[in-house]
Amino acid sequence: MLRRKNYFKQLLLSLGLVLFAFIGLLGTITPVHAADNSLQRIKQKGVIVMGTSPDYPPYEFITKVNGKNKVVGMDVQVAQQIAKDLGVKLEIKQMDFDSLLVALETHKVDMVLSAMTPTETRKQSVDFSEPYYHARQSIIVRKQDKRLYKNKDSFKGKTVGVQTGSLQQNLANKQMKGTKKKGLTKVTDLILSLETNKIEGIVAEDAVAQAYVANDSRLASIDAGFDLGGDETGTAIAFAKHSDSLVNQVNQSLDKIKAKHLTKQYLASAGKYMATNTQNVSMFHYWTYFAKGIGYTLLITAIAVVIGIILGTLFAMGRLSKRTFIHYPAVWYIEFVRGTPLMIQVMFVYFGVGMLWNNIPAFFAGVVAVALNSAAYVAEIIRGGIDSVPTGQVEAARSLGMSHRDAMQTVVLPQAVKIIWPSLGNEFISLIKESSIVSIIGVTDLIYQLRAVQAATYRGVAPIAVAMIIYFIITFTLSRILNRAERKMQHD
Amino acid sequence: MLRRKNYFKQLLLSLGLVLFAFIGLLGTITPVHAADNSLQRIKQKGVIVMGTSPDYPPYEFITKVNGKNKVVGMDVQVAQQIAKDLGVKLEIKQMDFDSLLVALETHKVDMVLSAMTPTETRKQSVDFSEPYYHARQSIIVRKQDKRLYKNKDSFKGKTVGVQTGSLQQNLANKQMKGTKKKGLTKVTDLILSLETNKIEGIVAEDAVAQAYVANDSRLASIDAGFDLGGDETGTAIAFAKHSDSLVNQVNQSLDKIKAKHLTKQYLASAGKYMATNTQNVSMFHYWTYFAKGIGYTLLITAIAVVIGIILGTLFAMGRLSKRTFIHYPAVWYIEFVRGTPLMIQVMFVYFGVGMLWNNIPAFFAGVVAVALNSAAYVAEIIRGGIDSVPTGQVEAARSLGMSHRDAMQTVVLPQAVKIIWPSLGNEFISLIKESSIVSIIGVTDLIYQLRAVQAATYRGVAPIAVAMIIYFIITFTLSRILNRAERKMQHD
Amino acid sequence: MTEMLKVENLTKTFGENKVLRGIDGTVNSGQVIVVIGPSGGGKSTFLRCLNLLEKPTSGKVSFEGTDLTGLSEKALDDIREKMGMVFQSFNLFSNMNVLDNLTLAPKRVKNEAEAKAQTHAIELLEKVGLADKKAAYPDSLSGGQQQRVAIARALAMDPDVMLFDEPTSALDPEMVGEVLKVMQDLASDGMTMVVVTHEMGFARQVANEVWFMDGGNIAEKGTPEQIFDHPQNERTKDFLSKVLAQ
Amino acid sequence: MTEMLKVENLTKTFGENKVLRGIDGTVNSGQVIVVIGPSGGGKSTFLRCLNLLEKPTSGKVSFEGTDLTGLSEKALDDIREKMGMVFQSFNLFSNMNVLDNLTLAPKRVKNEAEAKAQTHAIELLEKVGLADKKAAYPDSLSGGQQQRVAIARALAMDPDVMLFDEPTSALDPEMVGEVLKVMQDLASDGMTMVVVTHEMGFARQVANEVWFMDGGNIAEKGTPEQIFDHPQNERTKDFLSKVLAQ
Ligand SMILES: Nc1ncnc2c1ncn2[C@@H]1O[C@H](COP(=O)(O)OP(=O)(O)OP(=O)(O)O)[C@@H](O)[C@H]1O
Ligand SMILES: Nc1ncnc2c1ncn2[C@@H]1O[C@H](COP(=O)(O)OP(=O)(O)OP(=O)(O)O)[C@@H](O)[C@H]1O
Ligand SMILES: [Mg+2]
Ligand SMILES: [Mg+2]
Repeated sequence: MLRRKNYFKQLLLSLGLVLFAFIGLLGTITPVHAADNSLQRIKQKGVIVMGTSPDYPPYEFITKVNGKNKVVGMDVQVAQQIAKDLGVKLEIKQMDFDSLLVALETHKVDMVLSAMTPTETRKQSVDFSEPYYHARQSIIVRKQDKRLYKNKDSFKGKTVGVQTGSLQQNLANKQMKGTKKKGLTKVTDLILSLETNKIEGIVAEDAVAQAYVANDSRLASIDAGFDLGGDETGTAIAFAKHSDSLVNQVNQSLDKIKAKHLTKQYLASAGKYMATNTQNVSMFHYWTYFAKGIGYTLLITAIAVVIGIILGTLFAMGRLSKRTFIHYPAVWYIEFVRGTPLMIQVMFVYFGVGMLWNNIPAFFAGVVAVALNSAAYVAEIIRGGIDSVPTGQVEAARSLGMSHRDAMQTVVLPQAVKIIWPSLGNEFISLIKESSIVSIIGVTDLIYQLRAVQAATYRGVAPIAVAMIIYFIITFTLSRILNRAERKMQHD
Repeated sequence: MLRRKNYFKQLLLSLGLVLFAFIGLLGTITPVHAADNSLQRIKQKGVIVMGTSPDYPPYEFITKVNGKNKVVGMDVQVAQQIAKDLGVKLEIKQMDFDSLLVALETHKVDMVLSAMTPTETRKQSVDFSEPYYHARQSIIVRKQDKRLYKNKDSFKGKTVGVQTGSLQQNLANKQMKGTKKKGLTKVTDLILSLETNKIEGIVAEDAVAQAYVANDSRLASIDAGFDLGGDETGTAIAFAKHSDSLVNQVNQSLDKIKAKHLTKQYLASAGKYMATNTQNVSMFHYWTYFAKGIGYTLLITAIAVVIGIILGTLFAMGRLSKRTFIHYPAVWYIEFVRGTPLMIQVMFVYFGVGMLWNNIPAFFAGVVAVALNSAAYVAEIIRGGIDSVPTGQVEAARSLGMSHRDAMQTVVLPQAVKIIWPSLGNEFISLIKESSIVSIIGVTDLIYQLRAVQAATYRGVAPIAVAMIIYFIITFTLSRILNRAERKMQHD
Repeated sequence: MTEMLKVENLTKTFGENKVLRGIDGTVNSGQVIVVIGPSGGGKSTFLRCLNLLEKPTSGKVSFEGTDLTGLSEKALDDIREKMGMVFQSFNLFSNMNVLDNLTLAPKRVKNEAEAKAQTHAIELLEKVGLADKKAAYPDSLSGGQQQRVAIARALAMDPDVMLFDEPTSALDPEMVGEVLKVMQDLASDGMTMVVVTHEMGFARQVANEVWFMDGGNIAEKGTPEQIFDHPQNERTKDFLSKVLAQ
Repeated sequence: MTEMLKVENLTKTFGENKVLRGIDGTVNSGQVIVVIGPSGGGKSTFLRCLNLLEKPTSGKVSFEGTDLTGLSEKALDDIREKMGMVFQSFNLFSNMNVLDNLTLAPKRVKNEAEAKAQTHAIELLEKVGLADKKAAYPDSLSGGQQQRVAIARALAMDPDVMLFDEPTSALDPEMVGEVLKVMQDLASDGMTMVVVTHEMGFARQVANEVWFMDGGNIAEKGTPEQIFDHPQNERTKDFLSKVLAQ
């Protein structure tokens, strides 16, 4: 949480007076650089330009509204209130966080709201309003349990969830000693765990907690009450230097916002945007996610099957060969691959082969692993197909004077192909399912996308169910098509 | 990183003078509470007691040395240096972080080294030495690439790795705009990605970076050079109030440590402990990990197979039943389960069923999911076995006046069992492989343990290879045993 | 000469395929009926309709005066007890030895005591010349031996009628004789029998009546002499010319 | 009467199992040899040793003066061209229609032109009475038709000798005649033939010599009259009594 710097509350409080006296002293020495016409300029323009880097929900972020990208978030609502109070229109300029202060100094923007902490360094180049929001740590709980818990100390003997590697994990480890912690990577998984009673609470930054609570009527949040060592985080609005009149005016708006506790509302509505109205829209809303996942899943499977058939044919030939230096490697390969889980093969290819070969992309590694796996199974299917052609067929061919090779090519293989193709179809169908494992190395297949939908909707089970049904529809449809094709072939 | 609080460097620098003047002023008013005999007391005792909460590597943590638990880490080495300089012995007391300061005030311990940040709140109740370590952010790179990079800005257009949800991710997102970030959950995976050239650097806290670098000769680290907004983190030693003489003496030791850059050495040796000498020991060292994983894998599989056979028999009977209200549900269940990936079934049971039933443990959920999955396949095996008993057998029985039920029990089922048991054996073997998927919900199976070994050894591929071979040995051995048993049965 | 089996206008259809197109016939007690005819003519289906292993599409099948077509499965089980059946593919229970094959149904269906069932079984095995094989499993027997056990197994239920569906056509030629011998003995003992077979010699010697089936109909019926020496129907003539040519 | 095939002290062992124990015999050009004997006696194995589909364990097999046992696979391919073989289970190439079954080997082995191969094939199909089935696939033919196609297929290579392994024992009785008829015609045309069969009528009518095989030996050889009417060997007598009894 870098933007909103911690500072020593105690220090500031105790030194507040001295500081102001000191600054006042400096102030008498410092020359007044320019006349302060900042407020006047804005009113003349009739518009106030806000600079922001919209990649920090719930403060500011981009969402699709009626198909168009729009910057939303708490900061935007604060700015809207300010513009309203000033009687001007609000214009939003997006830029990199790094460029925001430069844009202020060069008057490209009039103010910056971007979850920015008023650090001393920054204060040297820009003016700040009063902080309008202080991030706190909260604990998300189930609504019906809210009255059971007061603060972090109410969770003794229970389990709380924390995001692995987060500030909150650290806090909980240190200050919730009698409480078991369950670390998961994704906040959505934590929410899910909470709703399924696996944990009793989730330690999260207040803004995040607010967003989730606003979005899910089964949740509530309480103040964690951590001892933050006297530190606090605050967010303020930055203005160009010497904008006292504007700053003063804005501070009045901020006072109003604080008095009315509007930030809470703002966070709630930002949370709603974050969730893109998941409460009421169905999973259909996310069909692009699922469609993309299906696409990748089918693509991976199709490529893997094609490679698998080519390699599998080679391995089958190898295994059927009488030359030991071809036969045994083929046997070993087939047996080893069939004797180990695909999951570990995917890991091995991604990390192991990636060691020899720079920059192996996850998609490529996933396809290769699935294809290499499939090759072993296809090899056995092909061998089985060849074996299942009655030996009488070869003998008849040999008795006519045809060579072994000729008999294989003209009589055995064409029949074997007809025998094995339903099995190859089944292999394709089972690869559709098996390929789900590549999601562990980050390939954006259907499973990966379902997790993305979980993250976007704050709902755990619905996306799982949808993906499950999609898988079923795909495999079921394909196997029906296969069966029909097979029956048709038999009738021909 | 809560313990080491951020504070405003700039603020402190600019206000330093004023602050000291102010404190000096207060000092003249404040009465001197007690005589300072702190240094003298230590020297008389001949021992200095250090309090610490050893759960924060590389600062302090517990490791096994010659089979005994021992507190090690940078802080311990700092304390040893101090004890040596004082000419006394060092005694270490472990306690909760929360109890440390109370222990100081009640003189249970003489000093506290526990990666503690000297916050103002704490300063009200204890004295602090000068900070002896300042955490910085570093970037871990491959040793041979070290000269290519100066700081964070050298990575423009490249990819760096960050731990998902970490402070470092936030930093990199904000201040390394032209650089692609790859987020992974585990530092070990990041290290692996780095060594396999998937990423060019890893942003990590300096202490962590040092530990890894010390442990792996292929790595080096450079200062990230992040703009920390004028903040810094520092770690200092806490003493009981009014221990000026002791503090002064200790500060001298700290000056020496700083002058000689000893913390760097300390971190390196802490890193070695963290890695438990992985550089030279083989994977055999971790056989307990693998053994535990094998145990869980076999246990999950065995339980799942037993449940699978019981349920599978029921489903097979259901599918063979002529009553539609039994037949169709069985068909639907079997087809649906066989049409969806086990991975998604595991997720569904863990989260979905967990929703209805409080506190479903991961192991239980994993076993249930695998068993429910297996049941569908076993049902088809059983049905296949029954189907493959020649219809003539039933007809012969019926023609003798036996009922359908009687014919099934005395003639068909005994023959079916003989036919299916090799298939059930194969199902067991393939479940050993498939059960690897339960690792995604945190069941400590072989795959999970291999990741634990990766984490402990900082080696990526070796544990994968070892686990792969273990899987192969298990499945290969079992299938040989099965084949032999099958052949023996056929001869009987 | 009481009526044992009576079939009236029996038809059987598999999907679109009319396999039996209205069969009429009577089997009197003590009679041996031999059914001959080309492959696919419906002989097996007809035989299987007699003990309702196959459910007739229409028509009546009466056994000892009872119409079987309306009976429940349970009632049918009681009827089937009295109608032994021998299959082309033997169908011995492969999970049991010879003795158990013979005693299973008497014990389970007639609730016979183990000892009684065994004594009876051994008597029957002696009759078919296989008393020494009582502990053998079906797999270890020759085809001829298996078929003789199958006959003994059917006899163990003391049936009133025996149905044979090509009992020798899966056998090596030198084993055909031993099976036909057993059947001949059975006929001499007065057993009522319906036999589907291609063994014309057997038919000539043993049959009281020969039915020629073709295309789902009984095309011709008569004594062996009538059928073999003076066939009236064209198809009968054609069939016999082919089969007897060799 | 030149020597076409000559077998000297032929033995064949499968693992521990001595299947052929030293066979001697000569087949002269134009002769029809019928091999009879009980199941498992080694008849099929003997036949398969003649064209080296089965590699003899010891002994000599000479075809038109050449000893085959020492030849390479390639040389054997050229020899097998001249020895047609007909199997119990027909073994028509099920992925090809009748015409392709007949033309495949002439085209690929003898490099005959498509047109020539087809003309020859159709001639042969007419000979076996199946010219109208040239476009049919094996699956759609009756057993008798399949076996006649198989004979035509072997003839398409213009073999010097034809080997038959129980060509009629997988057939329904009424189809046996049509196949035996084709074989009889072939014999009348002067084809050298070695026929394993249980059709004693055929043996009597067509064979120049009957060999009785049992337990891996040729127990008795002679004209059909000698073997069928005056068998000398005890096992021959026993076998014939069983087979001819019916
Ligand atoms: N269960 C069945 N389902 C569908 N068709 C059947 C079934 N059983 C027999 N048929 C058909 O009924 C017809 C007569 O069959 P059936 O077995 O009664 O003839 P068959 O006279 O016994 O012949 P064969 O001498 O070959 O045993 C055949 O066309 C066969 O395909
Ligand atoms: N490929 C083989 N491997 C092992 N044993 C074999 C093989 N082929 C045949 N045999 C054995 O050789 C013996 C003779 O078999 P063969 O098929 O030659 O007898 P047959 O006289 O043709 O009998 P049938 O009349 O049943 O066809 C049998 O015991 C058989 O089990
Ligand atoms: Mg039949
Ligand atoms: Mg044979």
